[in-house]
Amino acid sequence: MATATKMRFGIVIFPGSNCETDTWHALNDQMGAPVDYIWHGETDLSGYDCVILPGGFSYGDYLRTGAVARFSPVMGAVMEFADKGGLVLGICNGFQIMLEAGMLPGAMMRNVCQTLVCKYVHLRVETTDGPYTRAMSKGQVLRIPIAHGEGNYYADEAALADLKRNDQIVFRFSTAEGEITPEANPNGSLENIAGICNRERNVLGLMPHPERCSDPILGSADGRLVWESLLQAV
Amino acid sequence: MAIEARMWRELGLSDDEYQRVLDAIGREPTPTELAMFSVEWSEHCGYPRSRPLLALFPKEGKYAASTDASADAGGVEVRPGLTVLFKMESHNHPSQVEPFQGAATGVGGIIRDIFTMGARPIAVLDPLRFGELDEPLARYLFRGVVNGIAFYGNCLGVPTIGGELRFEEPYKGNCLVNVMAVGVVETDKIARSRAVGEGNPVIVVGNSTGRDGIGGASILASHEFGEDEEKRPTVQIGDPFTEKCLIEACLEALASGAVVGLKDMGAAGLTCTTCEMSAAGGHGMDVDLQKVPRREPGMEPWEIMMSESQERMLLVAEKGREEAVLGIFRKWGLNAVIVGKVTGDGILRVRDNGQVVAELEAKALADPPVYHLPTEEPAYYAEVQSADLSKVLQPNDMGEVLRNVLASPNIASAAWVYHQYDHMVQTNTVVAPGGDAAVLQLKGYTEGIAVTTDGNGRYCYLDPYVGAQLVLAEATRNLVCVGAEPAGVTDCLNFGNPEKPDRFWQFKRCVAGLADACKHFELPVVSGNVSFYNETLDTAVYPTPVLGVVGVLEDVRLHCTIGFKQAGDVVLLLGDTYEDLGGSEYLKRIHGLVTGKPPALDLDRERAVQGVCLAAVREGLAASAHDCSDGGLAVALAECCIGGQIGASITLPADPDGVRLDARLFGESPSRIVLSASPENADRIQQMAAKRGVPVHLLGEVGGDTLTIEAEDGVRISESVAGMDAIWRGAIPSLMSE
Amino acid sequence: MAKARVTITLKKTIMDAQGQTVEKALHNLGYEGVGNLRIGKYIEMELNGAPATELPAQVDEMCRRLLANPIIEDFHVEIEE
Amino acid sequence: MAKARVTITLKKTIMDAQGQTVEKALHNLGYEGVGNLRIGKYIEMELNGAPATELPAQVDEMCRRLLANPIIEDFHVEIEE
Ligand SMILES: Nc1ncnc2c1ncn2[C@@H]1O[C@H](COP(=O)(O)OP(=O)(O)O)[C@@H](O)[C@H]1O
Ligand SMILES: [Mg+2]
Repeated sequence: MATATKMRFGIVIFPGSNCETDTWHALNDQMGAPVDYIWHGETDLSGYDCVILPGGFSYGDYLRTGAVARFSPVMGAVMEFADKGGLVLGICNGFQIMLEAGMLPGAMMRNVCQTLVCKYVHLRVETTDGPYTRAMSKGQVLRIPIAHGEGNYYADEAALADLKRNDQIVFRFSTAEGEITPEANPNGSLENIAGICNRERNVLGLMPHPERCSDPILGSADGRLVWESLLQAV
Repeated sequence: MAIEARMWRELGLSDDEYQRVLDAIGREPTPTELAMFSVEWSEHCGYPRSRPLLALFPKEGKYAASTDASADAGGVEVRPGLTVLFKMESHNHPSQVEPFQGAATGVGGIIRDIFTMGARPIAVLDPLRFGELDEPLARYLFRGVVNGIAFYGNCLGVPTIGGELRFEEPYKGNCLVNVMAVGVVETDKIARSRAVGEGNPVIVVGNSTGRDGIGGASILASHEFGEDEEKRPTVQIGDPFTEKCLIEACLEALASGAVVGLKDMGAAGLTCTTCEMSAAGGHGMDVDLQKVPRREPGMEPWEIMMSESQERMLLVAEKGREEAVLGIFRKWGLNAVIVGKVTGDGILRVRDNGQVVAELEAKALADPPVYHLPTEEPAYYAEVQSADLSKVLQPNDMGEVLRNVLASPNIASAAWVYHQYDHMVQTNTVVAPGGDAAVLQLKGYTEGIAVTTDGNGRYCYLDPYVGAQLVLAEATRNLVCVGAEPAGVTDCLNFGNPEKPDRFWQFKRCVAGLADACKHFELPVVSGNVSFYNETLDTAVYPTPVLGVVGVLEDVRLHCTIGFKQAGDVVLLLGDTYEDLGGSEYLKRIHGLVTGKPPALDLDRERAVQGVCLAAVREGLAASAHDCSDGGLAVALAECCIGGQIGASITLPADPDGVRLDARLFGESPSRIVLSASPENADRIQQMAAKRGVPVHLLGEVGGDTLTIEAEDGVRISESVAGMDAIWRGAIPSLMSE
Repeated sequence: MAKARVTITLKKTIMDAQGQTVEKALHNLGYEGVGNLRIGKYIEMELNGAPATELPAQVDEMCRRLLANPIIEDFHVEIEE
Repeated sequence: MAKARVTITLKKTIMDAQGQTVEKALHNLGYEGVGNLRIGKYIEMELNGAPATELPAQVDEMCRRLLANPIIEDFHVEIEE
């Protein structure tokens, strides 16, 4: 168990979120960090160091994933919080909401296979620069679950070049050996991208679920590295 | 409007039943009342044909069971103060018509049965049956059903952790889509589906009411208004987002303490909830249909009373605290409208536009007639029972047989299905789908639970009594393999037309077999569902009781999986092998035969074998455990190899009784389990088995990248693990890509 | 080469949960005049080979067989040469 | 009351995997002449209150803000009085 920390986490609940308790459990029960839930109608985020947009199907993901949730009252506050340098982590649906809100570049499309894919995959750590991966090493391979129907990340050429230039690609889907191959790509995403951060590096969105592999009994504890990185940030 | 014979007949009431209605209320019913009787007394709601037989099921076992007949689901207490509730239901007919929505709304309905009792839904399982997968219709239905379950279950954030896949000709015209849901609740917080407390407000919550699923009632309208069928879709559309909000809002409302009773609107919607909550509480209700939120103008009172629109609940709140309750639903963006109040007179009074359109004693509605239907042994039965399987020729190349059987969609990996389901959300899934049973942790407790569903229509067709017992044996065997002690059973009984005596004979024999086996295993049947009339053009489905069984792990960390773990581990077989070819997958797949007697089952031996396996896993002695069932020993060994990505060298036990080689490899004798363990632990397991009088055979050793199986006359099977894996994993995806 | 445009919508009497959610979102964004919003599918395709006179019947058949489910959906076909 | 019909399609430069799957299925059913099939969304809604002249701009705005994602999608609006 991690030692007590001053880092305070807030997990936003949108109608249709369904990974908020899992994330709470990982942070609180597994890592010993203080966590609150934040209802999507809230607009006051003072007192938090890190705000998490959890996985799920906000507003049923009707129309497009994240399209409706991004207009929730809390999102204005989240963007302001991010602008001031606050840490914002979007997991799966949270990542999709961030893209819709323009907090990160690009858009999410339906998986090429047309179905939701739920399974363990491998993820190569592409950068350790930033608060989310500093407890990892570059090139390290994590074993971590995904569960999404729309994780096919897209950005146009200019945006992609930008991401690369600024070292904003944080995770890529890879083989167990860390190779980036089409077979290792579960959803067709551009260049196997699984997670990106903003230029300032305080906002991260990723499709895989670190909260689902933070308790060793679930088959992997690699997700703890994300939390450990964050806890080091204080 | 005067009631005419064609109206009650069209609604499914017999002339005798209509006479009973007249006797019960002492006057001619109104159209709305007639509609209400027709749905409450239907097989779907009232079980008039199956109820007398269902009474045979035991209600008690080692784990304290909650089996309140008026409740939506039942359960077992898995540790002091903590109850796991579960139930299975069918959505067969809707899925045959519209596979995606039929299956999706099936998930929605069974989940409501769980949270209506105050339990947090923690798992879904989906046993499915279709026609042979090389037919386009079967593929269309299969894909649609799986996509529908994924659409609904994934959105709810309830993991789908198990199920079954069977493809057989008799399910061609009637697919079986059964769905089981599991929830967890503190025992003293189980919510009740009843209306009590005169003056308490009655509240409709959730989606608006439309003309969904009221096909039969069109007779009432067309009589007067001549409206066209077009306007009355019988297919319901699922809205998982609303259901997700409904789960959260209902659990929050129940936790507030201001809710007196809650019931989900499933079949027969408002009729069923108003009448059954009133009857269960010994009270009445006075409701005004004009207040019910609706999505279409001009709905008639009987349409509102019969509508099966999804994602709705009926709630009775404590008078004076209704605002708090309404506020919770509003916060979740849901409709919540007071439509009436609880009364003390036991009368269900329904008003519309200031007129009383129904005024009935709730008890009268909730007390359907009971029928004792005739039975007759089916014509085919004597023939299959006396089939002589000794004439079946044994193939030479058993390796080829193994490859062929592994490619059968009834045996092949179901990963194509369960990778489309979020089976990890809620972070409790310790053993994911793909094993004998799924294992869930219960956060905050040492204990865990395991869940499995099983059915075998082929066995039950060949011998319904033995077949049903074999299903229970297999389900419980699956649980001990993961280290769980079986604790309680739910069932979904899928049969043909009960009014045909040969079909009802199958039903009666299956229920008897199941009841006897449950008693023998000291397992309560806590809930269940009956689905009759699964037949078209005189072809009925195989008699298919599907069971869902929940087991308890004393310590969830001490669980086991099917894959071999380590080179050098010893492979053991618990139990003996007999010449059991009848009803086997081998016989069907290789020889095109569905005949013979299903394997004989000795319930004492089965329990003894299971006892050894459970002890071996609980004491941490077993490295892997896998039950031997469909496909026999060769398939079980192949699956152990594939699961562990490692080979094994096996020598079949010497066989004193001269059982034929194909039966030794592919026969489906029950009461057998393949274990692997380190040499020291294997010794201890063998001693344990000997002490309990359970036969145990040393089969060989784990290692290498090939499965070799040797009989007296030499190696008969030698297959690479990678090759078997590719066949087994690729079979369903390749059929589905056609 | 001809071009077909197909729109597929849920039958009017069937609740469109997705449409309702989006309508509510538009109201929240200030577009209060929006009503009865329904969401369906739009499919466009090129058609080669078949004689122009047969196209309407052919696309209609595609809709009934694969593209739409007539039990719950209506469809509308437009063909453009 | 006016009515708006909106079609939303993936930009031409973006591969439409769903469209390709459906196209293949149509080929398998014997409709070999089908090509370049693309699947999008169709939205219809009623518009009340606003003056007719403002409607095109208003629906356009709805599309850009919510109904479509301009990074990957094009949209087309038709308004009918
Ligand atoms: N096959 C069965 N075995 C045991 N109990 C059954 C069976 N069928 C129905 N029941 C029980 O009868 C009651 C009513 O069943 P049902 O009508 O399916 O419930 P619901 O009203 O929730 O749809 C429930 O308690 C259910 O568990
Ligand atoms: Mg129920």
